[in-house]
Amino acid sequence: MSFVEVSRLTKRYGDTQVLERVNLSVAKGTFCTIVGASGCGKSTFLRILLSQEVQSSGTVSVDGTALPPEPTPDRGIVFQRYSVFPQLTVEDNLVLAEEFATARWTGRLFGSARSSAKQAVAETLSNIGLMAAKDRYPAQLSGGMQQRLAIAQALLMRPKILLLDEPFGALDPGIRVDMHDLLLRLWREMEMTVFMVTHDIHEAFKLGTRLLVFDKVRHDPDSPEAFGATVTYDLDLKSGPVTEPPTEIADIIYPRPEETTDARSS
Amino acid sequence: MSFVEVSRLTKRYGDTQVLERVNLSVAKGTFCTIVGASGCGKSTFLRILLSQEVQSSGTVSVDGTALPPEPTPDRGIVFQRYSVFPQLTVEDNLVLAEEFATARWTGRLFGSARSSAKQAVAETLSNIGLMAAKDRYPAQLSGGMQQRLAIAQALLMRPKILLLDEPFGALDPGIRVDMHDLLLRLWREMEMTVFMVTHDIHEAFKLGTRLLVFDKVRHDPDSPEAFGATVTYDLDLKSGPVTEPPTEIADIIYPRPEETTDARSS
Amino acid sequence: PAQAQEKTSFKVCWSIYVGWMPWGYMETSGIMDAWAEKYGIDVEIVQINDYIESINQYTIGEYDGCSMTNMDALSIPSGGGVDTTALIVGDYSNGNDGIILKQGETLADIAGQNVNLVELSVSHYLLARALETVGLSEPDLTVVSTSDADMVAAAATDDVTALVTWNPLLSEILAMPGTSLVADSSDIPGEIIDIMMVNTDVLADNPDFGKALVGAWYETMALMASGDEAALTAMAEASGTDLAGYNAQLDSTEMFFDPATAVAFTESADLPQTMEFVATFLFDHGILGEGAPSSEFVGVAFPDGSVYGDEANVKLRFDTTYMQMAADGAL
Amino acid sequence: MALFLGAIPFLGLAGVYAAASSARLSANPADKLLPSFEQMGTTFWRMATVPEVRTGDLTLWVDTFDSLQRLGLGLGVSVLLALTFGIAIGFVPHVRSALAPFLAAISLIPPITVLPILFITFGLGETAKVALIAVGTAPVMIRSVAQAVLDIPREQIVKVQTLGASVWQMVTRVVLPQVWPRLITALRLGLIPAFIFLISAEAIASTTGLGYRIFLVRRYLAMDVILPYVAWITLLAFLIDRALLLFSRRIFRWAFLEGEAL
Amino acid sequence: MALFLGAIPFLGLAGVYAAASSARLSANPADKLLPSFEQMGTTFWRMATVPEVRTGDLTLWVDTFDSLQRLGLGLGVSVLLALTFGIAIGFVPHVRSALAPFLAAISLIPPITVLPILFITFGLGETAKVALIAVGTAPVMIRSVAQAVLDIPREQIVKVQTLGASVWQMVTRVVLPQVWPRLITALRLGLIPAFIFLISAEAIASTTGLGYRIFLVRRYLAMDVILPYVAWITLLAFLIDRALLLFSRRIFRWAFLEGEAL
Ligand SMILES: Nc1ncnc2c1ncn2[C@@H]1O[C@H](COP(=O)(O)OP(=O)(O)OP(=O)(O)O)[C@@H](O)[C@H]1O
Ligand SMILES: Nc1ncnc2c1ncn2[C@@H]1O[C@H](COP(=O)(O)OP(=O)(O)OP(=O)(O)O)[C@@H](O)[C@H]1O
Ligand SMILES: [Mg+2]
Ligand SMILES: [Mg+2]
Repeated sequence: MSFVEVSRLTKRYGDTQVLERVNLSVAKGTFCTIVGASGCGKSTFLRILLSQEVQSSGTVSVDGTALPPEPTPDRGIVFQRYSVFPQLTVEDNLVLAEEFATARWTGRLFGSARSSAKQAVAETLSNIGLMAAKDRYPAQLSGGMQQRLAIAQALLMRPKILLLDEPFGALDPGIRVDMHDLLLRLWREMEMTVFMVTHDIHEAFKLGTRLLVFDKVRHDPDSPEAFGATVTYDLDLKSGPVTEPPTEIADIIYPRPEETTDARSS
Repeated sequence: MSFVEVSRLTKRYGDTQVLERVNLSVAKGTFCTIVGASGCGKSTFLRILLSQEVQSSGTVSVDGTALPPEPTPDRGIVFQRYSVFPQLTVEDNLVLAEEFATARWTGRLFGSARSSAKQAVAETLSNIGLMAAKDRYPAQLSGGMQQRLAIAQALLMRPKILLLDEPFGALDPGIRVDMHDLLLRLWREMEMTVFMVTHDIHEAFKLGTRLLVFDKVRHDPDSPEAFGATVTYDLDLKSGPVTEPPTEIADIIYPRPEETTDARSS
Repeated sequence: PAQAQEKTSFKVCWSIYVGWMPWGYMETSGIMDAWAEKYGIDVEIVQINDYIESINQYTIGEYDGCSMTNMDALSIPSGGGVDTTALIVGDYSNGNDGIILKQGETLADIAGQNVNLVELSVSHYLLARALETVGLSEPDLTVVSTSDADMVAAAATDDVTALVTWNPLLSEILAMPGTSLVADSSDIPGEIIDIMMVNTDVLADNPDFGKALVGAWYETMALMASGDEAALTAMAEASGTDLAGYNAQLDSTEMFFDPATAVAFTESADLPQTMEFVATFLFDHGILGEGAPSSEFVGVAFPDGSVYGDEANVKLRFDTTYMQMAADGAL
Repeated sequence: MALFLGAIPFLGLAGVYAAASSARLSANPADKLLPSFEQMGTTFWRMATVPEVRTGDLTLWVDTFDSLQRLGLGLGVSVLLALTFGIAIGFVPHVRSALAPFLAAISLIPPITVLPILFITFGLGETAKVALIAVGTAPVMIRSVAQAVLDIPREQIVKVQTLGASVWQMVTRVVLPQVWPRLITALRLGLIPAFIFLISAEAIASTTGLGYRIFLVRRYLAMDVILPYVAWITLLAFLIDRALLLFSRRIFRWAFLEGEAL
Repeated sequence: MALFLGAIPFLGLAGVYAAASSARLSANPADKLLPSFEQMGTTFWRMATVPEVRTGDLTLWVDTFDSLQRLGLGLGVSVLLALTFGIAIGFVPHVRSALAPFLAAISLIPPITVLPILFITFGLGETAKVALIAVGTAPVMIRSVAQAVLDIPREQIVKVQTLGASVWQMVTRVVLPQVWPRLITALRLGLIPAFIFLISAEAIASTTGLGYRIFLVRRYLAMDVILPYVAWITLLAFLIDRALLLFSRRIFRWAFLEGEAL
C-alpha cells in the first residue's frame, strides 16, 4: 500500500546535523505539502528523494525497492533555484524530453517530427503564459518566467513522483492560481505522488492531501547544529483540498510566540 | 518635495518593449510596494533605479539630480536571485561594508577593530537567525538563509533608497514576520525610501505606504511584445499600514476573470 | 629500420650546409632519380633542417645514409653501435669554421672569456685544437653552449665577446663591426671532414645503392666544378642566400670535385692521425658513452686495412671502393 | 572610439620600432637587426610577388598555404582528442580517476625533448608536423574541455537525468552544447602554442612553410624577412582568433547573453 | 581504487616502453634510442650522486636548482603581469578597449621567432631566460585573468558598489579573491609552456640547467640521459602542479564547495 517509504533517515554535513530519524510512509497518489522553517532541511529531503544526494543513514524505498543511485525519469524535480538549460530556447527546453524519448541516437528531432513536437508543447506554452517568449533564451526571461518554464518542463515528463521545491515562489497570485490548476489537473490524471515544499500555508492546504511539518524536536541552545529536523506534524487533509487553513493549525506549525518577535525587533 | 522623480521612462530589449512611459513621483520616506504580473518589468524597473541598467528613454532623478551612471552606496539592493559574496563567510559578508568604510586602503580590518566590527553585526546575525551559521560559506546555506543574508547586508548600509526585489520569497511565515519588523523599524528610523517588489498582496498592504501596480495598458494579441508595462494603479496607503487588503482592490490588481482560468485548465 | 637485406628503395638524409647543398639539387634536378633508375632502385633524398636530428634519425635506422662530419659520425652512429661507412668524402673545412673575438686580436686573448659555441660540435673541437697551439686549455675559459640557430643574433649582443662557429654564420658575424677572426679551420686543414655516411650492412648487401649515390654525386660535382650557374643558383637559393653568398662559402670549403682527390685524401696517412685527435677529444668530453674505457673503445678502419682503436668493435669504416669506381669511370 | 583606443598601442609599438631602427641604422647602415619599414616592405613584396627561380613558386603564398594546412590538421586532431577524452574525463568518474593523473603528467612533458621518439613514431613527413602540433596542443585542450564539463552545474545534469536522457543523449544535448563555446575559447588560446609547435616542426623537418623560411634565413640574420613573416604569422593568427570569436558569438548566442568575452 | 585506476596508464606506458626497448636492444645491443630501465637508472643515479670531474658539481642537482630558479622567476614575473594587466583589462572598460586587441595580437607572436629582438633587449644572460619564460607565458595568463574578472557576475559588482567600496577596495576585496583560484589554474596550465620556454631558453645559451643538459647530450643521442631527465622534469612539473592545486583547495575553500576541479 505504501509507495514511498522513508525509514530512520539521517543527513549530516560535516558537524551539521540536518535531518534526523525521519520516518515516513506515503501512499501512491498522495499530494504531500511540506512546510518548515527556512534552513531546516526541506530541500535536502527532496534532494535525497531524487538521489541527488545520499543520506548519511537510513533507507528510502519506492514501491518496495531502494532508491537507485542516480536520478531517473520517473522522479521529476523543480529546483528552488529553478534551473533550465541555458543553451536552449524556451520552446526547445520543453521539446527536449520528447526528443530524448523519440530520437534515441541523435536526441534531436527534425522536419515534421519536430513541428509536431512543437505543436504538442504549444498548449503548455500558452498555459504557462510563455507563448510570446518561446524563442527567447532563459537568460532573457524574468525570474517568474524561468520558474514557470522549469515547472512545465518537469510536468511534461509526467513522472510518478514529482518533487517541487517552492515552485511558485516567484509567481504573482494570478499566474499562481493558473499553475495550481494545471498541477492539480495533472496530478489527478496521472496519479502522481507529489512532494511540494512551500512557505505559503494557504497553498499547502489548498493543494495537499497530506501536510508534513519539518522541525527540530530537540534543540541545544549552545550548539544549534547538534540536532536535526524531522517530521513533527503529519496532517491528513484527505477530506479534500481546503482553501482556508484552520488558523489554529497554522499556529501549531509556526509556533513562534509573539514575545520572541518583539524581543528580536526591539 | 518629491524625492524620486521618474518621467516618461521607457525600456526596450531589442524588439521587446518592457516598460513604457512610466511616470512617477515619490516623496522621501515613502514605502512603495510594487506588484504586477510575472515578467511585466518590475525587476527591470528596479535595475534602472539602481543604475544597473540604462533606460531606453525618459529620465529618472533623485533629489533633483539625474541618476549617476553607476550604482552608489546610497541605493541598496536585494536581488530577486539573492546574491552574496561566495568567497566570504556569512559573518564576513556582513562585516564587509564596515571594512570598506573604515579601512580605506586595505579594505580589511584586523585585531580589535575586526572584533568590534564583528560585535556590531552580532545583533543582526541573531535577528536574521544566522548566528549558528556565521562561519559558513554561502554555498553551504539554504535558499532562505542566503536570502536573509542578502537582506541583512543591504540593510546594514542604511541606504537612502532601498530596492527590494521579492526579498521574502524564500522565507517561511515566521521568519518573514521577523524580517518585516526588522525592515519597518529601520525604515522608520532612517527615513529610507523603499521600493519593494512582492507577489504577496498581504505583504504589500502590510508594509507599504503606497502601492504601485505595473501592468500593460495596451495589448496587441498578435504581437504581445509590442507594448510595455507602466504604472496602472497607484494607491495611497498612507493611512497607515493595513494588514488585510480590501478584497476588491486585490481583484483590481489581478483582474484575471475566472473564465480564463477555467478555459486554461480545461 | 635498415636491416641488412637486399632491397630496392633507399632513403638518405642531409641538412643544410654549404658542402651538402648538392644533395638537395640532386633530388630536385632529377640527377638522383636518373642514377637510381640506372641501377633499378629507388633513392629518396630527404632534407632535415636540424642537423643533429638528421644524424639521430639515421642512427635509429630510419635512413640508410646521412651527411655528417667525421667527428659526429664517430660519436653518434658509431658510438651507438651502428656500423657506418664513409661512402663519399665530400669536402673538408678550410676556413669554414672559425674563432671570433670582439675584444683582442690574437687567439691567446681568449683566456678568461666566455666563449659561445655549439658545445660538443666541430666548433668545440676546433677550439680545443686551436687552444693547444697557444698553450691554453679549456679550463682557461668558459664554454657557453649556444644554439647555432641563434648564434648570429647572440653575437649582436654585448654579452657575447668570443665565439666559435661555422659558415654562413661566421661571415655574417664577421661583417659586424668590431669583430676579428683569430683562428679558423685552415689552421687544421683536413680535420673537419664532411662525409656521406651510409649503413655498412645496407651497403654490403646493396652495392647498387652505393653506386647510384656516388654516380649522382660526382655528376653534380662536375656541374659545380664547371661553374654551372643554374645549379649553383639553385643551391644558393635553397640555402637561403644568393649566388655570390654561396660562392663565398664555397671558397672556404675544400670541395673534392674530382673523385680521385677524394680517394687520395681518404687514403692519406693524415687521416688516422686526425681520427685519433677526434677520438681523444670525444673521449675527454665523455661523449663516447659511459661504457667507453678509453678513446680507443670504438674501432675505426681505414682503406689500407689498418684500424685505430678496438679491432673487435670496428664501427666506422673509411672505404674508397665506390669513389674509386667513380674515379675510374666504372659506374 | 574603442577602435581608436585599440589602435594606440599598435601605433606606439610601431613608433618605438621606427626610432630604434633608425638609431641603429644611422650608427651602422649595414645593420641587419632592425631593418627599416621600407626595407621590410620591399622584401615582403618580393616574396609575395616574385617567383623563386628554383621552383617558380611565390614563396610567401606557398609557405602560408602549407603552414595553414598543417596547423589546421594539427588543431583538428587536437579538437577531436579534446572532445573525446575531455568529455570522457569530465563526465565519467571512473575514466577521470584512470586518466586525469596520466593526462596531467604527460601534458607536462615538453614535446621538444622527446622529438626522436615522436619522429620514429610518426616518421618525418607531414604526419610528424601535424602530430607535433597535436601533441603540443591537445593536452591543455583536453584539460580545458574536461574542466568545462565539470563546471556544468550539477542541477542541470540531475535535471537531464530526470528527463529520461540516455548517457549519449545527455552528452550530445546538454554536455556538448555547453562545452562548445569553452572549446572554442580553448582553441583560440591553443593557437599560440600551435603556431610555436608549427614553427618548431617546420624548423626541424620541412622544405616549405612559414617556420621553415624563418629558420632558413635566421642564420643570415635576415630580419627584413623574419620580421614581416612574424607580422604576417601574427596577423593570420589574429584573424583566425577573431573569426573563431565571431563564429562562437553567432552560433552560441546564449553563451554571450551575460558578461563579456575577450 | 582511484589510485589504482590512476596507476594503470602509467604502468601501461612503462610496459610498452620496456617491450619496445628490449626489442631494439636485442637487435642492436648498443642501440641508444630506447635504453633499458637499468641503463637509465644507472645513468640517472650517477648524475645525481657522482660529482662531475671538471666542475665537481652534482650535475642533476645543479641543473635542477638553476632551472627551477629561472622557472620561478619567469612565472613570478608572469603572475605579476597577469594580475596588473589582467585586472585592469577585465575591470576597466577603457583599458580593455585600448589593450585587449593589442594583447590578443602580441600574445600570438611566437617568441622564438623574435629572439634576436629579445636578445638586444634583455641580453643573453639569466635575464633573457627569465624574460623568455615571462614573455611566453604572460599573454595567456593575462587573458585568463581578464576573462576571470569579466566572468564575475554583474550582480556582485553592482552589489559591492552599493556597499560603498572604492575601486581599489572593490579590486582587493571582491575581484582579486575571486580571481585567485582562476589565476592558480592559469598558472598550472602555464607550467606547460613555461617548461617549454625554459628548455628553449637554456638551449639557446647556457652552461647549466635541465634543458641545457638535454640539448647537450642530444648531440650524441644519449637517450639514457634524456629520458630520465624528461621524466624528472615531468615529475617536478607534476609535483608543482599538484602542490598548486592543494594550495588552492586549502586557501580558497569556498571555490571548491561546488563542482570538482581537475
Ligand atoms: N536581456 C533581455 N533580453 C530580452 N528580454 C529581456 C531581457 N531581460 C529581460 N527581458 C524581458 O523583460 C521582461 C521583464 O523582465 P523583468 O525581469 O523585469 O520581469 P519581472 O516583472 O521582474 O518579472 P518576475 O516577477 O517574473 O520577476 C520579461 O518579459 C523578460 O523576458
Ligand atoms: N554543503 C553543505 N555544507 C554544510 N551545510 C549545508 C550544506 N548544504 C546545506 N547545508 C545546511 O543544511 C541545512 C538545510 O538546508 P536546506 O537547503 O535543506 O534547507 P531548506 O529547508 O530547504 O531551507 P529554505 O526554506 O531556506 O530553502 C541548512 O542549515 C544549510 O546550512
Ligand atoms: Mg530549500
Ligand atoms: Mg523580477
